[in-house]
Amino acid sequence: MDGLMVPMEHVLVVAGLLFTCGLFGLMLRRNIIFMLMSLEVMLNSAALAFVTAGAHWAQADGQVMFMLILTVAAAEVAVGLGLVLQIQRRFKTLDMDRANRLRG
Amino acid sequence: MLGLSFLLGQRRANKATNMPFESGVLSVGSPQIQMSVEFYLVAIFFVIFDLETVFIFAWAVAFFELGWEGFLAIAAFIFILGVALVYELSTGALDWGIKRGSGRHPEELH
Amino acid sequence: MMLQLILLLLVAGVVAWQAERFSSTLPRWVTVVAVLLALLMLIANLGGIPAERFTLVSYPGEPQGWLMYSQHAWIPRFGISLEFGMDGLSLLLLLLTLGLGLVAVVSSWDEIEFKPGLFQANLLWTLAGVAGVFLALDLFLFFLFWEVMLIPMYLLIAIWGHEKRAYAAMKFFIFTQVSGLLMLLSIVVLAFQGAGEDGISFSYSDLLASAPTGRAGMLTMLGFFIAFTVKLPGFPFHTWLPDAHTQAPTAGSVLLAGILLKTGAYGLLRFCIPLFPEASMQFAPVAMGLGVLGIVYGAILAFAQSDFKRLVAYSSVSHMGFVLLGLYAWNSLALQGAIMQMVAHGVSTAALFMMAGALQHRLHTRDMFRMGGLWQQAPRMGACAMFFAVASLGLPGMGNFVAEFLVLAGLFAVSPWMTAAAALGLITAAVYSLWMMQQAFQGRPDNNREMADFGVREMSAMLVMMAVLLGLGLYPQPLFDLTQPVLEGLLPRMSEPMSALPRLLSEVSP
Amino acid sequence: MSELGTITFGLLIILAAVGGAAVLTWFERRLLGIWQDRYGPNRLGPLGAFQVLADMLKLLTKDDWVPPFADRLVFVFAPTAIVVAMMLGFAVVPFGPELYVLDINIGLLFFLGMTSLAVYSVLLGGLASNNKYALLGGLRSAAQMVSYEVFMGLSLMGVVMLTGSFSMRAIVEAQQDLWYCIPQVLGLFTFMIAGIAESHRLPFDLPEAEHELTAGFHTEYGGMKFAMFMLGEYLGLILISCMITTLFFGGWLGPVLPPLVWFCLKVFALICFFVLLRAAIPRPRYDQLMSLGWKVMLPLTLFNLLLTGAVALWMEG
Amino acid sequence: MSASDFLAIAPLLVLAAGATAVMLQIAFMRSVPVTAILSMVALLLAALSCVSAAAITPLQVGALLSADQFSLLFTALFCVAGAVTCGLSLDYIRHHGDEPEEYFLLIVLATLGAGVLAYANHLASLLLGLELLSVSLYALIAYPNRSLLPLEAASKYLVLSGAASATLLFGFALLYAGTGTLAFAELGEKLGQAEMGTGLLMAGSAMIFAGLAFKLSLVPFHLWTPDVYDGAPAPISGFLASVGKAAVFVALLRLFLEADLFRYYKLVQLTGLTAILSMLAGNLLALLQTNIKRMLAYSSIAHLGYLLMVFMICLDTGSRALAVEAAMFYLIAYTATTIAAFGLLTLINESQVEREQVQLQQVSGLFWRQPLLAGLMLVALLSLAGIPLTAGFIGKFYLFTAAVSGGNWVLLAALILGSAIGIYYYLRVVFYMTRGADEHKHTVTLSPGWSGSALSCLLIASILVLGIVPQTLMAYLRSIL
Repeated sequence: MDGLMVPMEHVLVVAGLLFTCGLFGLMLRRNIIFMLMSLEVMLNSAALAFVTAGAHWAQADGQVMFMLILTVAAAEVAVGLGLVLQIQRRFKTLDMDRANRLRG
Repeated sequence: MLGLSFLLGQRRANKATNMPFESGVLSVGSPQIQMSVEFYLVAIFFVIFDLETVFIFAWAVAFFELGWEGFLAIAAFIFILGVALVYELSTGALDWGIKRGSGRHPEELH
Repeated sequence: MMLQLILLLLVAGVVAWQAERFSSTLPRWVTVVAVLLALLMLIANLGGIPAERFTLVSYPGEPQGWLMYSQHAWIPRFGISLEFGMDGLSLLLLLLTLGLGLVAVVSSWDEIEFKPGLFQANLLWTLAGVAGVFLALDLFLFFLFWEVMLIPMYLLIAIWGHEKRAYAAMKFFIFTQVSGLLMLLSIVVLAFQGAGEDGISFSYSDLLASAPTGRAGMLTMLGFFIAFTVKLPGFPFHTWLPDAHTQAPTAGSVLLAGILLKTGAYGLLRFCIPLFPEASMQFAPVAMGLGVLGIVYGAILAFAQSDFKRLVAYSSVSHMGFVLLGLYAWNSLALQGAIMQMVAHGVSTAALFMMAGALQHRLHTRDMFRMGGLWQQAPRMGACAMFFAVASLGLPGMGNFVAEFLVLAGLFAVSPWMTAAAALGLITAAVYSLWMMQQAFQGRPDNNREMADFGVREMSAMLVMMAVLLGLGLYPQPLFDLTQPVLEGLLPRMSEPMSALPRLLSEVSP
Repeated sequence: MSELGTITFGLLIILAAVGGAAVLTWFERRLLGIWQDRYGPNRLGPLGAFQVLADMLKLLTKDDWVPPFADRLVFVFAPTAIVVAMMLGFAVVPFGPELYVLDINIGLLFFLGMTSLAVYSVLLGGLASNNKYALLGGLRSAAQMVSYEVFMGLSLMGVVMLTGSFSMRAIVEAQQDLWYCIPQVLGLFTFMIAGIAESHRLPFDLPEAEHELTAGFHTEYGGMKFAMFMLGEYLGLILISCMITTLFFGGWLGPVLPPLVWFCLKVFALICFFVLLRAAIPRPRYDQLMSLGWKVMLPLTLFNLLLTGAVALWMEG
Repeated sequence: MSASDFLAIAPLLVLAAGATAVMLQIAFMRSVPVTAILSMVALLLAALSCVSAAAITPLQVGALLSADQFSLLFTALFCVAGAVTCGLSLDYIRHHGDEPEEYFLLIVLATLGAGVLAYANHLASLLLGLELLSVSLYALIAYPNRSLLPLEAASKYLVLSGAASATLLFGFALLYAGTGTLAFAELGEKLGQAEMGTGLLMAGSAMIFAGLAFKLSLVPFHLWTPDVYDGAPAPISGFLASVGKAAVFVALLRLFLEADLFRYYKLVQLTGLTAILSMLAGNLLALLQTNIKRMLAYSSIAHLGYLLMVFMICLDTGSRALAVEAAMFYLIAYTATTIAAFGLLTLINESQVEREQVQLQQVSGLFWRQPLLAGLMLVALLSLAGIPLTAGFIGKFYLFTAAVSGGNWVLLAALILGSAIGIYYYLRVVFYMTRGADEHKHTVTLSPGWSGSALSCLLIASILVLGIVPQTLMAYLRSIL
């Protein structure tokens, strides 16, 4: 059943740690580029978890999900970068706290 | 090799050495220059298209197993990819310099 | 017929609204014609009913018990249908509604200059909603009309009201809406309680058969009770009323006091008590206590007002306390009294609000301290005011007297102690009514003031109302005849649980 | 092969590749000289062959200078990245039926991955230099590389489809009857162009176009670190030639001569061809370069895929 | 894939083909009216194709999509909503964006995403639909390029929604690790016999719930909502609030039903708690707003709270069918109503560029100057408040009925309390609209074009028809369960 060399739980823990790193990065960084990067880390940790689980069950599903997540992440980043460009041009800063004009 | 070079290399320092090299002309302005938007566009296109290729890779390996059905599916996929490419090209996303699609000069974009 | 009547009023509303495009007086005529048409329609249809039907005891829950009955499919998914039924009680209240509708139009004949078409439309829509409330037998449908009549009323206050109209309209709406939601909850619970194999039903007759008992019954009953008491208004849910009455335009106040309050009483009589005999019996002491409190509290606060309209509004709280008392005493006498009070109070208060409107229109104030000596300047007005003031305080010969007397008489059989407390209200009523007369109409007139007396239009409305009140006071028998079969149908349903009421009351009295 | 053997062989390959790259610097200049009717290096040793050694010594003794305005760590790391990536790329190349470091079932993907790593090298080098020209060069180079990388992978998919595997050995063995340069001529063409652009050889050396950008992303580089970039470029050239040989020209396959010899001969021929290209074709404008990639080559590879698929399925029945 | 498979997913295919066609059209000929009409035709065709697809359902298409009446109903709803949004923004976007054509393309794509969500009964398709929807929305929110606020709103939404997606995905991965399957139904079976630590599965489902709660902007994951709605262009706020939410809710509902996540009592209780918090907090915070968009944003939080009650009610298996039916009706009513409310904001902001006119004072006296628009707003607000004769009332009645049937008294109390608070702020808008026009200077001057007027009438009619004669829809909803 288990197609992995290491126990699945260990890898899942690593993925969880990565996810947490990303989450903290997202919350603590104020520069939108770094926020996007943290987002990527979070998405990829999920992808890692999928691949691990897929290997554990010896199924291709995990890798399929991995590819889908990659695509999704790419799309998010593509739009994100477009926004970054606009923000840089209009606000002259990438600091999200300083670009805050909406109340609340 | 780098280490060897570090050991063997001569040390010389003068004022000019420590300045950015711009063909002998003194550097003007900050190196943090505003890049042309096309570079970002290319980056974004790459990200998108490179991922699309991943799906094609997956199909290519299993090409004979998937047969005509798979072929038709990937043909549809490539068709949409092609349409996206046509769309992007026609909007002038890759035209360095004057934009064709919008009929406006790039300065207006900045 | 009943559906058509409501539709007539609704459509007439739209016509009146659009008539505004052609002339600013046209909408009024549309309203008058529509209400008269509705009255005509009602009477014409009544003519078709054999006379003996009016005296037959009508047991609720039996379609043949109604003078008129109709049912059309609507939302079978939840067993909801367009079920209407009319008995003597609904007929009486319907007549009151349409009659006061006419009064409302007349009272605001030239008060409204801003968007008169929409004003009349809202008036008509309110009437349609109230008519629906009095006629609906399906509880969902009842709730629908109950809520729907609020919107035109809200607009009447919010658009054409006085200074603090936003606050008043909002308060009115929220009070009634929230209590309405509680009622909806109760209605749904009730419907599920009686759910059979063929799904749930909201029909009155079906629900009568399946009243929950015990704690569930009490809680469900409370949902109804709160909704109706808010509308009535009973203490302590009355606080919206002085604001709404004061801020509403004259026609709005007339409708509010004359008709909308009656929907609460009607709901208690038609739904709340018959649907939950046991719970109502257990709750009766509390309800009656609230009634007494309302009478006394309303009267005292009425006395403390300087605003003419506010005074009348608080007097309504006091008067409707009698209705609450009468309903929960639940014997033939008290119930007849309560019904009489509904009609008499409707007419007398409507007249007083019309008076207040007329005064405000002429003097641009409702403050009684800034009035005084009006009788000399406008004798017809003074006379009318005097008449309705004494009617309101319950002078023998008027409908109000008969009503209050009957309630007290019926109540005495149940609880002498409460009767005594309620009678206190009668005395205070005399005080504030006469005080009002004195402040506004007696005393030295302000000579700098020019004031027109009542004209023909206003006088004729007043005279009709006076006639009605006198008629009710001197020869109330037709009204009793009309409602007696209804009460006879309702009373046995309750006779067993309610027989325990005096004992219960004696336990709580000191 | 034992583990130790693999390691030894790997080291050998690395040495050979580096040596080859070094010789190539001299060889290219000689060849260019011949084709362009001039001399090239001809002073040191026979035919100037010792020029390599001289260059090497010179580079080693140069000042190991890191600009004070640069990002130090990245500045040093960048040139090594490209060399390491290219060297790793050699790991999956089968030089003979039994001569390889790694035979993994995703060999081709591994190669593609390694070549994409090269883009980090130039981009980081350009960024770390903190110099306008270097930055522009780096960006240009990165844009160019990523543009061409998209269809580089795609152009190989025809081969993968016909073989049904990413394994390099499997691909070579599938060419017993017919080299893929025949059915996959479009693929060969596009891959070759992509390969040249990937290693930014002329005519696609826009990132380091001397006329516009002094020296592009390695403007601020000198000494051994500069040499690393150059080494990377030449390694890239050899690697691409190896790949083309493997994927399209039957790898080690060939009559009479031993497999390794065949392989080396083919690679050598290809290298000569690339040098000839450098000598013969002018450099395009940057926007022309990008248009070529996106507007011509990418659709062409996609077309190739569909064509290959349709024909292959047709013939299969 | 057989022909019937293609027919079953025809709406999605039509949408995809429509998007491709629109893209080609933009590539070769830029023209706003043509693009708009093409997009609307594609959306309406997709809605129509739902009808023909309905004949052959239910059908499982591939591993990912389940074509049944449920998915078709909502796909059709989303398509119509998308078409209405296109129509409403026709004049709006011309004033707000430089190249408005892609705007319509993005709406088609977002609708496609919503459709996929409605069809999804596999985690992969759920992910795809969700992201197609979200990514299109990021771009749509940022669309008006003459103002700074949309940009900020979009970046906020992007970052937070991306984080939510990642959380969701991680949750899926944990579930997958625990069960070895991604299909909803199989997931349910495996969960029943899972040997893996339930800790893994609990963590997984909690993360999924958190992710979806964020997308549905439920308390305490709601903080982004007012800012994003405020900054986004009005028609897109409407689309986001209606289709964006409804699609996610539909997918969530299907996930819970097919995988029978109701067996995780604690998780369901969590939804109940979230529902109560959302109802109360949403309504209370809406009270404080003078900006209509923010008010509607908070009110949408509350409405999703009402909807979420359904999960608690579903715990009672006897009431489950009724609860799902209630959710479906409520979603339809809510979609129509929300689009109407934001539609008004769209129509009154057609030519406003920098800051949209959404303060309460700015609709002062609208009733007298633009009766049609004010009527639209009035009907929408009454429907949101749940006043009879509107679709919103029937929806709320449904929830009432379901909750009573399931005996969820605490939820009902919160619902009543929330509705009570809600009435106040909805009516406040009505009051402002009925004020004398001369009381404020900063009012709106406008006249909607024919398309705006026609759509307003359509929306008013649909809300009223659903409120007055709901039986047809009710019978249909009941028949598809």
